[in-house]
Order: sequence, then C-alpha cells, then structure tokens
Amino acid sequence: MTRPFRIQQNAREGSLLVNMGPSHPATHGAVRIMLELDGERILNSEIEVGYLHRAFEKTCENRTYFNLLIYTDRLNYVSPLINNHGYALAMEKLLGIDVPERAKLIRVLLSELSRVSDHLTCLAAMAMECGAFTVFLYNMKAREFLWDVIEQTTGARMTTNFIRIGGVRADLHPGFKEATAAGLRETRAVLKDVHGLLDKNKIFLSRTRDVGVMSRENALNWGWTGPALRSTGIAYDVRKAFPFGAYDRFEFEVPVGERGDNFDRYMVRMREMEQSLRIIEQVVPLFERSCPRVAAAGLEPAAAVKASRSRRQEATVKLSPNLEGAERSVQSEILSSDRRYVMPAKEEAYTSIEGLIAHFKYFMTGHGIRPPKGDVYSAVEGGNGELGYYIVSDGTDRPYRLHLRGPCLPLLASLEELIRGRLVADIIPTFGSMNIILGELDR
Amino acid sequence: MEEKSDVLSDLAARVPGAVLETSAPLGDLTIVIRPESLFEVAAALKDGPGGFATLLDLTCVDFPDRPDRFEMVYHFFALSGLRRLRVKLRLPASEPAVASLTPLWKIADWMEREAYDLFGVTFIGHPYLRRLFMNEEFVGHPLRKDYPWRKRQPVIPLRTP
Amino acid sequence: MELVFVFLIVGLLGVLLLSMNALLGPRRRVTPVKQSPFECGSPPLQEGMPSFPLKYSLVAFIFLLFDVEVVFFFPWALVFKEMRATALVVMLAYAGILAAGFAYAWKKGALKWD
Amino acid sequence: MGLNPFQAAWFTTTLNSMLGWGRKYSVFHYPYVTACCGMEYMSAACAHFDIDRFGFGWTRFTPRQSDLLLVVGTICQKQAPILRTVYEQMCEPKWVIAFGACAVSGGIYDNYAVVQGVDRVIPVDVFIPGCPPRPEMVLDSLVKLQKKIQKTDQDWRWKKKATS
Repeated sequence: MTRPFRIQQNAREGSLLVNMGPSHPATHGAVRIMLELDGERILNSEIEVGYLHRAFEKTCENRTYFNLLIYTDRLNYVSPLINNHGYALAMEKLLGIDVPERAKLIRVLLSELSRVSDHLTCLAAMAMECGAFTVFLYNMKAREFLWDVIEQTTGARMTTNFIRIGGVRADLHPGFKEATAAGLRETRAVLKDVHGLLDKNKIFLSRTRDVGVMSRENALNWGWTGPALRSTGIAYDVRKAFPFGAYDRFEFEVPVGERGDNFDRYMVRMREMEQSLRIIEQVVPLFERSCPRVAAAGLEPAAAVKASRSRRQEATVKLSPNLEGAERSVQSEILSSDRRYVMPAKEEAYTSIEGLIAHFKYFMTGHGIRPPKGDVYSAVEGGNGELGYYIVSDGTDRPYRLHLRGPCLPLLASLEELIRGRLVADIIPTFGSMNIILGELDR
Repeated sequence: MEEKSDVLSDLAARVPGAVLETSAPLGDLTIVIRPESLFEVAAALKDGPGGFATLLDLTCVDFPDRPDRFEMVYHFFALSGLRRLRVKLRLPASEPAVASLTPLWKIADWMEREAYDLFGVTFIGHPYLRRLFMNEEFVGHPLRKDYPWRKRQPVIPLRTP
Repeated sequence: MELVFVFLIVGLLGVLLLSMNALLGPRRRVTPVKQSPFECGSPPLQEGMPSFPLKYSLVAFIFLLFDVEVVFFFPWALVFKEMRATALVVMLAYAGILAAGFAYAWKKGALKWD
Repeated sequence: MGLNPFQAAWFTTTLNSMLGWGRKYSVFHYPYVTACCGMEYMSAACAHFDIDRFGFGWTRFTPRQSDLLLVVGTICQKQAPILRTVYEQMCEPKWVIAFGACAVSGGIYDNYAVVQGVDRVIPVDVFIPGCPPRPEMVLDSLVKLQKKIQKTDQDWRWKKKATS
C-alpha cells in the first residue's frame, strides 16, 4: 500500500475523509483533492497532482528544436497559440534572430484570439459548475466563431503549431478580415449577455463574492501571476512589463480587481477579454499597409491544372498566400531573413540546388537548428499567467534541457490554503476561477 | 546596467563570499553561488533593496559528466523594479542536498517536491518531501539523463488488447 | 363478482412487474470493485463511514414533524365551508400546540447550523 | 428437455433488436476527460455540433448511471488504476469509446509516463483517431457505436450460459 498521505496521518477522530478525485467534473479531469470534512466544513485538504504528467520535458530532450513545437501546443491546450508564441520567442532570443513586421502582427492577432477563447472556456466551465449552464453554451458558441478564424489561417482548430521559430508558417488567409469581424461581433454579443446574466446574479455573487480571498503579499509569496494576481490589485502583465513581439505598439489597459476573491478573478477575465478584442481591432487594419497584395498574381491552381492538360503552361500559378512556404516574395515577409534557422521557400527548394540542400539540411537530424551553447529564460503572458521557457542548449540540434514555468502550479498549490475552513461547495468556484490547466501544470 | 551592480553589491555586503561568478548571458542577470549559502542569499534577496518578492521558478539541470552533477537554477522576480535574477548552484552527484526555501516562499514546497521527484535532489527542512508527479512506487528519477526515455513502470498490470 | 377480476389483474400486474427485471435484465456480473463506493475512481481514504454529525438528523426530524402537520390542513380546508367557526377554533388549537413545539425547538438551538 | 418457447430463435432476436433499438437512442455517457481532447469534446457536446441530436445528450458524472465511458485525452500510468475502477463500477451493458490519438494509442507521447492506448487498461468498442478529432468525426463514431449497440445481443438471465 502507498505510504499514507499527510491528511490521513493527522486526520482527526470522527472526521470524514473523502476524495474529490481525478475524474471529477469540477477538477477538470486530473486533480485529486483529498478532503477532511466535519459535516460540510473542510478541516484540512491535500491535493495530489501528476495524473496528467506526460513527460513533456523528457520528450523535448529527445526531439529536435523544430519537432518539439507540436508539444508546446498541448501545454496550455486552451490557448495553444500563446504557448507557440512563447517557445518561438525564447528560441529567437537564444538564436538572436529578428522576425519581420508582418509575422509579428500575425502572431499578436492569433495570440489574442487564443487568449479570448481561453478566457471564454475558463469562464464557461466556472459558470457551469456554479449552475449557470446558459453561460457555458453561450461561451462555447462564441468560441466556435473565434476558432473558425484560427482554423481558416492555421488549418487546425486547436493544435495549430502555426507560430514557428523565426516567424509564422504561412500568411493569413485572404478572407481573414470578414471571419475576424464575425468573431468579434459574436463575442461582443456573448460578453454583453454574460455580463447581464452573472454580474448582478444573486446566486453567482453569493457563491463567488468573498470566497477564496487572497491578499497581495500572500499572492506574491505564492508566486501568483496573471489574472489571479491582477485580481488582488497588482497590475503585473508580461505584455506591459516586458513588451515582446509587437505588443508595445497597441494601447490596452490592464484590468485590476481589488479584493482578490473569485468574483474579482471572474471580472478581471471579462475585462481582459474586452481589452484583447480591442487589440485585435487595432491589429486588423495594419495588415493592409504591411502587405497590400494579398494574393499573388497568376493562374488559379485548378484552372492551371486543366489548362496544362492540353499544352504546357508558362504562366505562374496563383497560390494562396496561406499555403505553407509558397513563394520567396511571400516568405520574406513572414519568416526571418536569417537563412540558417529558417526553412527555405518551396520556390527555392524546387528550383535551385542550394535551396534543395538548405531544405534537406534543415530537416536532417544533426543539421537543423543548432543554437549556440548557453541558456535562456523568456516569458510570455499566457492565459493564466507568466508562461516562461527556460532552455539550456549544448550546441546540438536537441535542447539539453527545456523547462516550462507553468503559471498554474502556484495557483493550485495555494488552493489548500484558500479553502481551509470553508464549505465543500466553495471549492468549485475557487478551483474554476483559477482556471487550472493540467497540461502546463503536470507538464 | 547600473541597478545590476547595486543588487550584487548589496548581496556581497550581506552574504560575503557567497557569489562565485556573475554574468549576464542574453541580458538575463545570472549569479552562481555556493550551495551552503543558498538560504542566506535567498533571504537577502527577498528582504534586500532588490525587492525580489517572488520565487518565479525552481528547476534542476543534470550534467552527468561534470563533477558537480546537478545544477539547481532559481529564478527570482522583483515586481518593484521589474527585474529577473537567475541564481545557479551546483550539487555533487553522490547525495545532492540543498537547504529548502519553504520558510521564505510557500510555493517552494511544490517546486521542491517536483525537483525531488524528477531529479532526486533532497531539500533539508522541507515539511513533506514526497513525490509530486510520479506515483509512490516509482523507482528512479525520470528526468535524470541516465533514466531511459521509454522505461515504463505500470501501476497496474496492463492487459494485451 | 368483479372483485375476483380486480384481484386477478392487480395480482398479475404485481407478479409481472416483479419478474420483469429477471425476464429482461442482463446477467449481473458482481465484482468486489463494483460493490465498493464510487470515490471518483481513487481508492477510499478510510474504511467505513464515521458517524454523521447530529445536526443533519435533527433537521430531518423537525422537518418530518411539521410536514405531517401540514397534511392535516388539506381535509380541514375542504370541510371548512360547512363548519366555519368550530373548524377555525379546532385548527387554531392544533396549530398552536405545534407552534409551541417549534418555538421550543428553536430556542433550544436545534436549528442552529454551524 | 424440449425447445421451450423462450429458447426459440425468433423470440429472442425480436426482443434483442427491440432492446437494441431502445438503447441506442438514449445513451448516457460519462465523459472521462483528462487532457486537450476535452476542449474538442466541449465543442462537440455543445450547441454547434451537438451530440444530443443522437441521443447522447445526458452527461452523467457517475459510472453507476452511465452506459458509455467516453475516455477523452491522455491516460497516464498513474491514471490507469482510476480508469480501471471507474470502468468496473459501471453497470452492464456498457460501452467504451477511446476519444483522440492519446486514448487510442498513446498518440505523440511515447514515453515513460503514458499508457500506450486505453485498450491496455479496459476493452474499447470504438476508436476515434485525430489529435484532437474534429467534432464531425466524433459524431460519426457515435453513429458507429449505435450500430454496434443495435447488434449486440443480450445475455439473458434465463438462457443457458452459452459463452464462458
């Protein structure tokens, strides 16, 4: 039998020990909360994690820098593009390369879309667990529209690995403006409804107001970052504190709560969604100026195939800029110009021997991206807080060590303190408002 | 960077002889300290003018070929000055042990349990040093370089489909 | 005569309902794990159940008491029209005694929760 | 002993198909959600793609009341005994769907921590490939499960124990 847990060792006589186990709807699937109860009051609790420990860091030590991009999607799987962005920035800091203008704008657009869908999912789960099932359905509907924009450009709804080292995989889809406008309109409508449903809702207020209160010093001591820290009143946002990518170009506020309880965490996330929508609105018009020609001139692909059946075609084929690595002209705007660390454009790879060798060496084991020896720490504002990558490289094409600073670990570690002495029903909103994502906590 | 020097000078004043090297690779201020002086350095950083109120991250890197095998890496963050500091210390391979920071920061509890679980570094003074991620009966520490990548230790006998 | 039919139908219905489970149900595979309580899948932390705090059962008794009291209001309400004054006096006495009991329970702290 | 009416093939087959028809349109499922596929399960279960149209609407979070165990996401070694207990505490007849590449075969996580496929822990009826699978694939797998439910015949209590 396993060694008894701390909660079993010093459990008081006659108190009920119960599991709020890994497969509980409120614990998002893989956290085991062991409770010592006197009736409904929680005397003591202990949290056991590790049910979703998928050996991310060990796997990264055996993958090349390019291949482990897919694992970064699955860390905070509610906002995957922000993880990609974090990893790409860390690598660019290590390699010392810069990213062209348009790639930075695309990264900001997709990261903010991903952040809004992260907050929508978190608040949906929290509201549903407090009984407001309508909010869950509304948020999921709005999220579908945002995922349409992401899917249109990156090809996948969630696990995109679209933001690469040195830029982005391909240009935006020509129809991204209408899709983004639809997404924004839908999300704004849902936000207005949810404000109406929850803000002054007596049940929701009594479940969340002054429940799970955290003071500022305590939050800093616990290492809290992100919306949870901002709900206690400290305006620390990595996008403002250490501006990365193109974030210093857009003006947006950092919403702050005052009491640090569940309701403030809910309100900070709602305000933050509006700020992210504001950023998206500021980004979209910038795309025209940076690359006026959306689709390259030339023959439609289908027409080109049909025409080439009868006789050889000389005209260039008009490819959608959203196609991966198409022409050198599109490539130069979305990927950095440093040839050593960037995949050559398909046009070069298929027409010149140098391009072919560059393409081959880029993906050949032992030859791909080989950063200089050294270590780097770079952080990004994830959905739940500061998402930091600490990469130690030893010059080969595989990271010697890759550690992720997950913002959810401090949040869950402090849960024991937040719920001691409260009722069992208070665990659910506290756990929900902190948005514990096991992918980045257990790694 | 002028404020870099005042953090180090204050540190040298409070804990003489602790800091072995200082460097700033890629702009991140890094200091390497002697393992025994970790607690004093951490306390000095927390209460000192630098105001490093948050222990951002604590992790371990395994260098099997070096005499001092385990390198513990601490990241501190000062909210007031918006500064980050990386503190490194090296532990011998035989029995890697270092002072626990739980009296100073509550989050150190879980981060140290994770380092103990995945690397086998013991923390003196830790209230409840137990595996955080792997299950109790797991043998070995998976993130060490000598642990094979796919060596599975199933908790229950698995059935062949 | 029709009494026989009534008993016949009721009896048949009863037997049918009782045997429905055996007739249509699948074969039950009873394993020790299936018998153990469901604790979100994880092994239970303690053997058996400790005694429940008394306040739960106390609230249940009090509720039962006043719920049964309310049942007697229904026939009283039906017949109230015919016997107007006497019905009122009788019911007031009946409700008064029970209200006294309720006040006693309240003052004794039976309803105090935590 | 002679062929009593209950043993007659005609009687049991109609009863089987009647039961199958009744069961397949009201399946209560237990979403055993652990990882990223949970996000895709949410969008499949909600208004846009809506598994309720196929009768799978009622999510029951207790194995006692559910017929279908929907294993969504990565199952780690530490999670395997939990999954086995939940599966055994479900009442017959019960079905299992492995949702997503990690549940089907361990997916991209071939390392010391992940069970390489849920069928190493419990018997699985329908596998859904994809990481995460698109909601349409989820709906398609539900229809496949309904065909399977229609065809599974009931092991009647009063019938001789044909199989072991």
